Amino acid sequence: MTGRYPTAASSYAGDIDGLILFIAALVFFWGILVEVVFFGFIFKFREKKGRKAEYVTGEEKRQKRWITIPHALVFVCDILIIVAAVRVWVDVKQTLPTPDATVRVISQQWAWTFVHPGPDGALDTADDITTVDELHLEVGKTYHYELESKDVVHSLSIPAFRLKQDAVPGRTIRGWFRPIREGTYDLQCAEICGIGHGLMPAIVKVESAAQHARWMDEAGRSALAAAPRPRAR
Amino acid sequence: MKPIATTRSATGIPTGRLAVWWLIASEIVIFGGLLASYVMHRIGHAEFGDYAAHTNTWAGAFNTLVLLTSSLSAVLAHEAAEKGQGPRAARMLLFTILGGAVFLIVKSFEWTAEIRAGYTLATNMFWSFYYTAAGLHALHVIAGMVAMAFVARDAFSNRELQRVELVGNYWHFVDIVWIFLFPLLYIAK
Amino acid sequence: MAQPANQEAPGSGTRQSETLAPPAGHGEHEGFFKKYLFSTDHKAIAKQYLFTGMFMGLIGAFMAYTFRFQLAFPGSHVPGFGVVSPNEYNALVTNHGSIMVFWVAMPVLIAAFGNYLIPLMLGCDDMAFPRLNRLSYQVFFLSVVVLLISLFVPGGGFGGAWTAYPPLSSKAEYSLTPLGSTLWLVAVALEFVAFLIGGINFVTTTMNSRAPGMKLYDIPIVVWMIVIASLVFMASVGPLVAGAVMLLFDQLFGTAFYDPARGGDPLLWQHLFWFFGHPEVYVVLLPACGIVAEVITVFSRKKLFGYKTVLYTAIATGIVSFFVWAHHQFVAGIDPRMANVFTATTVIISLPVAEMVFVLVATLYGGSIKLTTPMLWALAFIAEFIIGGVTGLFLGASGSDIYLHDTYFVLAHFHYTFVPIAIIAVFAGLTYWFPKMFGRHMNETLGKIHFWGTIIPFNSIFIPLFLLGLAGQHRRIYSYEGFPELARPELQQLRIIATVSLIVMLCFQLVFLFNFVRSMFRGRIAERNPWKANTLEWVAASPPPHGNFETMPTVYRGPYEYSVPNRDEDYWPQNQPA
Amino acid sequence: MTSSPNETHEAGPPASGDEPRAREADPAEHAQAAEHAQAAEHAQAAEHAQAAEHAHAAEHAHANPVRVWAILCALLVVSVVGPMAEIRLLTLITAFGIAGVKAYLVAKHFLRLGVERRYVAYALVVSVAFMVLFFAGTAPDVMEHRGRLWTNHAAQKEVERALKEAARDGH
Repeated sequence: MTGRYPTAASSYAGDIDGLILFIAALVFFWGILVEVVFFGFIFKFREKKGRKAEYVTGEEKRQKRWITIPHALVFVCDILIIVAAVRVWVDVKQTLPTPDATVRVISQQWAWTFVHPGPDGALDTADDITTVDELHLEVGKTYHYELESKDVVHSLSIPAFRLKQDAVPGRTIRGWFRPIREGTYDLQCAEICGIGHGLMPAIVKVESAAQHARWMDEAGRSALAAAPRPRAR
Repeated sequence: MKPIATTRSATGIPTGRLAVWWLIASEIVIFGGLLASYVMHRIGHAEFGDYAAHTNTWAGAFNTLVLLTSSLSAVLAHEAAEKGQGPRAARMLLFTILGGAVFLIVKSFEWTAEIRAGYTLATNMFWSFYYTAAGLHALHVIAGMVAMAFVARDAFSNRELQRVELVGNYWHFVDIVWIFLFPLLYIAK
Repeated sequence: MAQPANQEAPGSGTRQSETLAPPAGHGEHEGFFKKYLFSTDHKAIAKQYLFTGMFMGLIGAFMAYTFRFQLAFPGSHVPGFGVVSPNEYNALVTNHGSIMVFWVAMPVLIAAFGNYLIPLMLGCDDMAFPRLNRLSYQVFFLSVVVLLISLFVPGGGFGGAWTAYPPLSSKAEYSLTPLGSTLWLVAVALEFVAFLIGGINFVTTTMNSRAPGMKLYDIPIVVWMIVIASLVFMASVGPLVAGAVMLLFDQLFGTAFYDPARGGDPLLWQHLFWFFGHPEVYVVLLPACGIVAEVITVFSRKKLFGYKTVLYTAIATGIVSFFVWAHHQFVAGIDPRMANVFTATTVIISLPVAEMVFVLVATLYGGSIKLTTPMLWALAFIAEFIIGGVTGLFLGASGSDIYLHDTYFVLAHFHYTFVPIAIIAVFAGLTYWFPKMFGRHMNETLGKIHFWGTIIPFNSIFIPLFLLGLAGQHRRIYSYEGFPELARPELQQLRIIATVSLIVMLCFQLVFLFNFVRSMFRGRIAERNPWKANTLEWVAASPPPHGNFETMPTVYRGPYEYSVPNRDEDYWPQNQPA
Repeated sequence: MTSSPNETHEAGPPASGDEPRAREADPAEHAQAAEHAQAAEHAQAAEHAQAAEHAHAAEHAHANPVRVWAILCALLVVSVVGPMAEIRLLTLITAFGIAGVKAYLVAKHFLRLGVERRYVAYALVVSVAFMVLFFAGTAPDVMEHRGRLWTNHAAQKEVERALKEAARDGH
């Protein structure tokens, strides 16, 4: 997509963009076709002196064809869209690839807490690194996320990843992403969550393996000093 | 004077009765939404059974009997109205109102005992559903009683006799709701 | 049934009562209050709904102006309002949404047009239950009062979006608007009650009170649409009424229906809400399509293309609309497997809706199209609604909804449906039936100025918003300065374009208000049937007196017999004997 | 008419039973009317005749309401006694199966749905069907506490806690 749109920074961003383009192609075809016919009719059948309108009931089969054939074609397009949409959906939301690491995302009014697994790669151990409003990821790795909310419904949205998932209090919702492009991206809350809803921005930092290791090292030392206790469930 | 619109009947069903049917249809979805939500939680939450054990089955059963009986008198009122016997229809309606009153009195004793025992609206989800569903139903009972009082007053002087059937139909619907509330709230333990 | 109680069944009276002049005690000799405020006349009640809806529309428009101004120029002083704080911003967007759906679209499209048109088009003197009708408006009016109070209570108006997802809406410590949320909820519940009462009245009247000779297929499409919409509303709102009671108890008595900490489930509300919320879209769409069908047939002098097709697609739309609600919840934490089912049903609903559009376009074929103001509005409805309709496919398809959900794309999409429905179609209806309602014509020139002044800015408001949505801008944020990806100047320019267009569009509404009020008193006097239309309301005097018709009409044919071959006139009123 | 908003209060002039009522136009008056209109009126007349017939048949076909009431009472006893056996299946059948039967009896004989026009019953059934639809669409999220890629910890915890508490109370 053009520069106006967020970078496609996750492995499935391309699939979702492709789906949007596919639907756009079908929709533009139909939309423009109907609009052209529509305006054509208005122009062609405008009031003229001495010409009386035709009497067409639209009940006869011959006339109905003008409706039923486009109707059948729309149906075919519908089926194509459903198939394409479900394929993307199953890949992004319904199945989990094997992860390299799992991060926990905890939303609350009005901040994001991210629990990174730390060097040992496992959550709920002493070397977990907890950050606020800043998520650190290594490029090319597959992450699972565990999304939780402490109070109201929030929504984890990373436009560059084409990822969106509501966080529902009381539930843990799992999903995945694989960042493929280094950079710093916006992370937003996309579900209204009270007065501070607009003040809940966070950033996602996708780093190279070396950068990520360096960050983990630094953060781990300061985290150990603060001695975070493993999160009890 | 009624407008001509009220007195026409293209469907063959008198306008008033048709309206009551639609009223009942819309009430079905109101109670339906509440009960569907309750049933979902009831199946998902095994502990509801333990909470339900504290409800008074006998009071519920007695109230079912009362409502069934009041429905019978509403039918008898309708039959009287069909024969043009206004005063008899009115008496039958008064008997139905009495049934509603007995229902509410039993209910209030029941609720008093339960609230004394510490089971209030906010105790837990089961009791929330219990009071909400039964309370919504009780409101319908009260509304039915008020409507019947007005209809009975007219019926005594043989006026607006078709309304006897209309309130009756509404009352039977309230009865049917209770028929489902009774096992849902009292029996399934 | 043959009981004495049911004297109302036909066949027991004399024919004279059909032709009686308006009953004594009605009509001209009533006092002001009786005539305008406590009237049981369906036309008076329709006007009450119309004016209340227009008044609420002005409030909703002012809210839109305020928060659009804040978005274009964050933190600046909004003329007429002041600096917008985050909680005021939330309250503004929440109440703008609620007002435009519940207090503008519903009362104007269903209640005002329904009340005005149903008895007139069916050839009867009033609704089947005039006093129930009055009660409906009174409850509605109460809901307006409660809503307006809710905006000014301590803590501010409710700011949890018109969807009111708990726990934000159920707990004061989260929303920080304890009074605002409760009053908002009470207002919505009262509004539902008003429309339930009204809906029962509409359905019963249409089923029972039709003029002699009017068969089911002789009912004008707009009446059908309002009836189907009332039925869909009636069947979908019930669970939400129960849900609203549960939410109210959560707010007031500390019950745990939606409190996860005590076993409740916030998702239950979302299901209850959208089980109503999605059919609601079609509740307002269908009457709008009906109005457009009436206007198009009259001004192209054409029979409606496939009357039965339109009717059946409307019914199909109504039914299918019950099967699609969870597409609003694709990413809301529902089970992902369910999303596949709801994608299929959602995309399939494009079939009946597309068919409806095809039929309306096909009706133009071979016509003699006269571009009067009402016709311009009706055509604009079709042109704009096509855009609104096709963009819905991006959101109904689960895969692309992951990205577009809760962005400005959604917002632009539903404004491209709702504005044609609640604004454009309403203007079509108002300008078309104005001569009947007030007995005078509106000014055509001013009408056309207003039309172009509304349609052009409308597109330049929402096309930028589509682009912003594609750029990932999510909704209900009072300032995008904190988001580097969204704070870029080229996106800010789009926001400014949208806001300026909105202000232009609102200014042109003053033209309409001026034209409307002036024409009511000074407009050219209208005859009974100025558009040479077929339906029965044009048989009555303009404006019709209490009781509507001097002689109750009998119906001989369908409503769309225009340009019938071998006839001199190109129209053939429904009540004219062959 | 008064301006009282109280709709249940009948304040208008009494419409007594023998007051002449309006009715549909007499078909004979429109001998020259279009075929269309005539056909419609015939259809209406036929409808009415049918309705009258219905009602007529109903008066004889109606079960004695007292007998229906007696059956309902007997069913009530079964629905109370049945669950006492504390067998889950029996409870379900006696409590909910019989509730269904009772509702059917009331609807048929007291509400007289049996002799009402068919579509009324259909409309009511459709209302119920929509609620079943709502249940089917909602239950996978609300009734279940664990689904594909999500777990409702809070609900699971609440069930566990409450069951433990109940066990402690010696239930």
